[in-house]
Amino acid sequence: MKEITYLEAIKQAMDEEMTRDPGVFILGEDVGIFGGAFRATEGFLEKYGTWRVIDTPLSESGFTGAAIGAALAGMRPIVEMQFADFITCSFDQLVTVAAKNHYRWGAATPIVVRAPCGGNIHGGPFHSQCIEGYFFNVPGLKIVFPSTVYDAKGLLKAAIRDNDPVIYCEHKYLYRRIKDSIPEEDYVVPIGKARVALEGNDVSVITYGAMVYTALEAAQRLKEQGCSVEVIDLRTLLPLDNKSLFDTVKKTNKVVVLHEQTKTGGVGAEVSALINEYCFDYLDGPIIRIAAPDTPVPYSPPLEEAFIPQVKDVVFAVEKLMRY
Amino acid sequence: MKEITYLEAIKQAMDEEMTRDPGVFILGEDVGIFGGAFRATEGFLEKYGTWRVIDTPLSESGFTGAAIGAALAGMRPIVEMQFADFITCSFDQLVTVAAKNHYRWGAATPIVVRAPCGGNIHGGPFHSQCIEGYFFNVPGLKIVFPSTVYDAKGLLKAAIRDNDPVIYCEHKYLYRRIKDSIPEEDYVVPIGKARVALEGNDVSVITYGAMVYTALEAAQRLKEQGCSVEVIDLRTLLPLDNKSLFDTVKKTNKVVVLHEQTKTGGVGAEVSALINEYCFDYLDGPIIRIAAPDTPVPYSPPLEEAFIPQVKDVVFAVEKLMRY
Amino acid sequence: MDIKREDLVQLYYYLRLTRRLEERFTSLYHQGKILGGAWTSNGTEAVSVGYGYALKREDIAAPYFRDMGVFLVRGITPKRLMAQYLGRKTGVTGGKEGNVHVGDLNFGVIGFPSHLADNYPVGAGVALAFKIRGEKRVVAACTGDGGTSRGDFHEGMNLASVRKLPIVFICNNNQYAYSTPLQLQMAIKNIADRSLAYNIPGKIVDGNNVIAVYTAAKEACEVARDGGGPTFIECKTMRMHGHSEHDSAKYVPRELLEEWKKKDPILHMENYLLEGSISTREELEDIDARVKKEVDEAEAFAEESPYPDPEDCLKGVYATPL
Amino acid sequence: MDIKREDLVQLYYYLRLTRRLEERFTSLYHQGKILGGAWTSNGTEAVSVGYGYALKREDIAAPYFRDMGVFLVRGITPKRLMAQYLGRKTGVTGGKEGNVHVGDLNFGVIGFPSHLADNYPVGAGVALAFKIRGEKRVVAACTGDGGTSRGDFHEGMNLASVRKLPIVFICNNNQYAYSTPLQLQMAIKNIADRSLAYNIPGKIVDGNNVIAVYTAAKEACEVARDGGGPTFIECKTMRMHGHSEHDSAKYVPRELLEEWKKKDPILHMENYLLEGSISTREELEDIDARVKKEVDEAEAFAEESPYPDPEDCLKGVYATPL
Ligand SMILES: Cc1ncc(C[n+]2csc(CCOP(=O)(O)OP(=O)(O)O)c2C)c(N)n1
Ligand SMILES: Cc1ncc(C[n+]2csc(CCOP(=O)(O)OP(=O)(O)O)c2C)c(N)n1
Ligand SMILES: [Mg+2]
Ligand SMILES: [Mg+2]
Repeated sequence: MKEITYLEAIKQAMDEEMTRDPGVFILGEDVGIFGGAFRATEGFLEKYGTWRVIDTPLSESGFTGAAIGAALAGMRPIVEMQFADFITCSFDQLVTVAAKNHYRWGAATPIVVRAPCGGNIHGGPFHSQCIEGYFFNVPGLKIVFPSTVYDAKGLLKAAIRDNDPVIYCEHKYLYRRIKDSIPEEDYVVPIGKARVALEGNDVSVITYGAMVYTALEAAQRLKEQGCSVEVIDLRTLLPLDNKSLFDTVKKTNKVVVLHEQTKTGGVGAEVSALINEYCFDYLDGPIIRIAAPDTPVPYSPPLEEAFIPQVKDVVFAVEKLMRY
Repeated sequence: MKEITYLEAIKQAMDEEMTRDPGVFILGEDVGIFGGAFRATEGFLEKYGTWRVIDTPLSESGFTGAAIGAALAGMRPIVEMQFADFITCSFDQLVTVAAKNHYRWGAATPIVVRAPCGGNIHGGPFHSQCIEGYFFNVPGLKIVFPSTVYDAKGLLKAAIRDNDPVIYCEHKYLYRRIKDSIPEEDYVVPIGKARVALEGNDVSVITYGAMVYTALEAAQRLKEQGCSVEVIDLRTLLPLDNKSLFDTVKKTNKVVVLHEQTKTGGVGAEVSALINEYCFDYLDGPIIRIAAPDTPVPYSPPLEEAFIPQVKDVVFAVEKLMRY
Repeated sequence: MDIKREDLVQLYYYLRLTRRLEERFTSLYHQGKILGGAWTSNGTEAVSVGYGYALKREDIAAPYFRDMGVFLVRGITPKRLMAQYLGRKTGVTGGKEGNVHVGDLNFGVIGFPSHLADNYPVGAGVALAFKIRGEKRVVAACTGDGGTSRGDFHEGMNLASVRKLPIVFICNNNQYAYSTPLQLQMAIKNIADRSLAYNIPGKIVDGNNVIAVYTAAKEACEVARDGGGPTFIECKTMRMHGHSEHDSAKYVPRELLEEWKKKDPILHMENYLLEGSISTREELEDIDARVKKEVDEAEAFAEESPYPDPEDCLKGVYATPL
Repeated sequence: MDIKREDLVQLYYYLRLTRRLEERFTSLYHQGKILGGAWTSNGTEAVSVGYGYALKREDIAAPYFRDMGVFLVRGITPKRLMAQYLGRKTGVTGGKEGNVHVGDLNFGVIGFPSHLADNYPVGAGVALAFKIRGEKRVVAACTGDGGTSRGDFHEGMNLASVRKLPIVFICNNNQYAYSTPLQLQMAIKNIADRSLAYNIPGKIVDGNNVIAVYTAAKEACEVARDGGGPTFIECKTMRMHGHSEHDSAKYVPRELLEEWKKKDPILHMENYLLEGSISTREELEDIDARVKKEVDEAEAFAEESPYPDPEDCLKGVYATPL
């Protein structure tokens, strides 16, 4: 089995689903002629034609709305945001229309919105954001965020086959930086299931996205100090996999929550609150959140480095908990 | 001193600020000729003219953007959303432009966005939402949510005079239902400060908006059972007043967080996470969150009642904590 | 266009039904039986009936909130609509939604999401699906004059025009957006001129003449069905009630209402049918009696229907729950 | 319009400065010194220089990301811009923002927020402030052809037209939005036609002719200043580089580039100045030498400038911190 990148996994998932199901199509800016700003749809136009790989006018609300309409009419559209940051322009369509269709009047809206997100690429405030926080308080949406090549493919396939609107966060930093060999056969990674990225006994680090690698690196360092860290990769952010959260807490009794999204109102707050509410008696120390500070994502390298949670921050938090 | 309503307090705040400062003006749908869907600006058009009380085309993004531009040019616009629910249409302008101007390039954006929100008025999914969750993960914004007549006026004045974009959540259910007599002199309620709505010793109920009354009623019932509840009214949601939170926890050691906003990713999650992180050793039991379920706001009365947190839910949670 | 007698009579029936049903909503609202709010299309019924009737069974409508006629024409019964307004389990949305927020794909009707003009891109997307699949189906999306100022109007129209999608965009220009008159909404005289920005043909029709609306919509549907792309139809009419039934609309000059009252769409159609000897006074009275009965029965049905169970609140958030 | 010699020479100077400065950005980007990305206005400099120069000191510009000329014309120095691109503390935004995301109200320049056309309503708001205060000031807001498909374009234009606000809307029509050609963006031939939807005069100018852009913008400014309301100016030009400096733009036909290359705005202005004996080869060479020196100095300044301190990351979120 050949190793492929995270980006290639995304591409394969779309390609295979488009071949499997004629209802699947792609729309967004520059997805056709150009093959996408990150080349996720390279060659698709030639393969599937201008009606299934649609270069849209620059209009996120319009093409997201159109995806919703097409979904209501029985299609399974994949919307590509050129950068996740531009999803603010389609907030209304996603929150007002897509998220509430099924509850309000019983109509399923099977769309996938691919959101290339995250920093560490010197993109500045508008090409680096994590956007899960905008949608995390919106019932009716699902949000997934793969960290591995395997999950990137399996979760995207699951998202495409799912009957609800799914925001698929893909981390730009991982696109070409991680590689893995994955099964040739068709598989999906079920939405709603977290994953144990590393087994451990002393402290749980609960995280997702590119921060999984930060957690793993911290775990490696801590191992040298004799501390056994369990790393949980959430994979699905909405709805959260409570059971996996509670299982790890019951095992380690100490929790660090780590994410690249800004701290206040982040996914980590919910994770912390859930654990507190349902596993209080298992907690041997406070739940420490490590997240980006409450600022936009700055551009200049020293600032961006200060913004993005670092391995040393995780090590520091775990050490603090170990002393607790 | 004459008693006035919550709505009248809002009106007075705007009126006085417009008289005090020629830079203050109002724009939105039907704020002029009609005096606003809820009559918050009745008589303003006659008093201040068509250039300071602006009936806009139906275009939330456009007039919010225009408010931002006017603010950059030295004005202090107040934007009225007809219902908070329509703020989804101006999400991009608020999150992309207003929230980040100052950090990105040092320009203050003193706008106030009035968002008539909340349920219990049979408004259904699009005329009942609490919208603070959409903006709670957005650094650069401030969010306030008064529950009393006094605060409605004082916080709105503070918001108008503040140099940052402030989302002012006003609860429609309270508009004409609560009355109070307030000082005739000019006063402000500082942004960023919570309030002890009721002193107590056994359990803290941390809440805001219309739920303050639910908490107070629950406290009343619990008092009869000999339980002393402290009710904290957050007033400012972003940024949170951590000190007030921690003070009450250190006093009572038991916490219920209550809000009308849906649970997952709500303000309550952050409150819980903060307390857990910084007051862990003071906690004598789990932090229980009472919030609306993760659904849109349903229309039919039995459904809406099931949706909105009730006094009995608070009583139940406090009782549970008392047994802990 | 030649219109069959039975179609003309049906158009009259739907106008009447829309009017009477909404009048009943108004009175139930004032009795406190419809909670929250009630909006009617009073005076503008010819728009929704006309364009609704122009669609074929397999077509889809993305109506806005003054399109009661569309629901009725497409076969959603007065009973289910009444139960919807009264928040009952038997309502179109089982109590989840209220009043005009009706959608049912079994009848080819997309639920209106309050936020005006959101349905323009959504409608374009339905049309896109038809085009991708090579189906000869059409979608009609409607908004008010107010809605044409929203960004989604622009993005929906533009997308549809670039891809020549089979869609008919309708605008119910009833002179006001709530209290806001046209001249505070736009600097153009005819909303149809908005379509110049997209190279979409912009038609203006008498929105109080159901035959005119029907004919224009029907023609536009056929153009769209044949691959000719979108049409925009501005229906000039007048909102005769307040914005909602609690609004006395003092901001509307009385003379304006007087003037438009003479052009009442039902009256207009009645005269047309009688003067052209297409129908008889008797037949029309029969229709009205039938309509009244339907509305009475609908009310009785709704009143007898149960409310949803509180637990229903938690159901249906996801199509695929986890 | 009569343009003074010194203004003509200045226009040439700014064209040259814009080109050379951006060429330096390109080369620093390829050296890995500018991180993230670099966008230039190569081939379209006459647009930003032309409309920027048309503004008075007290006016305000809300540029988009191919408007380097505006920054320069309004007095933001190459040094500060270079430091901005290199992420230094001495950059216009102190390292918080990158590259073209420049704003400084001291120079009447509103920071561009990436999201195209967001600055159209924002610009309208600036104009609204002028109007409310009765000031005789004007704002110019610019976007690309791509940006005109966004809802905010529509909402900004519409609002400005209803209130006759003192604003000049500029569109840099450089034929492409990233890889997307005009015909996939809109069904109209001239973007200026978009303005028909608002009863705003829509002008078309040769975007490679700085005098034409300047003249049209200047006239529109005076109309706006005198209460005549907005104008929309479509500047037809061609993006001669890739979308950003990493993009080879293979999707652009070579012949198209060849054709436009002949119309290079600097060449055009050079010929105009020389053929009309307004300037001499010597003077233009002097200007170019001065420009080169400025760019060299800017680079040296930026390279020597410190990076911001990590702690700066936490500063400046609020104007009024709590
Ligand atoms: C995006 C949005 N903003 C605000 C509202 C609140 N609102 C409901 S109806 C209305 C006026 C609508 O005017 P128009 O489009 O002309 O339709 P009409 O009511 O006249 O039929 C407004 C402002 C809304 N529904 N959607
Ligand atoms: C709302 C939004 N969506 C997507 C992008 C990503 N993007 C950056 S530039 C660009 C193309 C812009 O085209 P145009 O407006 O013609 O400007 P040009 O680059 O040609 O000058 C796109 C899609 C963006 N900046 N804003
Ligand atoms: Mg109207
Ligand atoms: Mg372009």
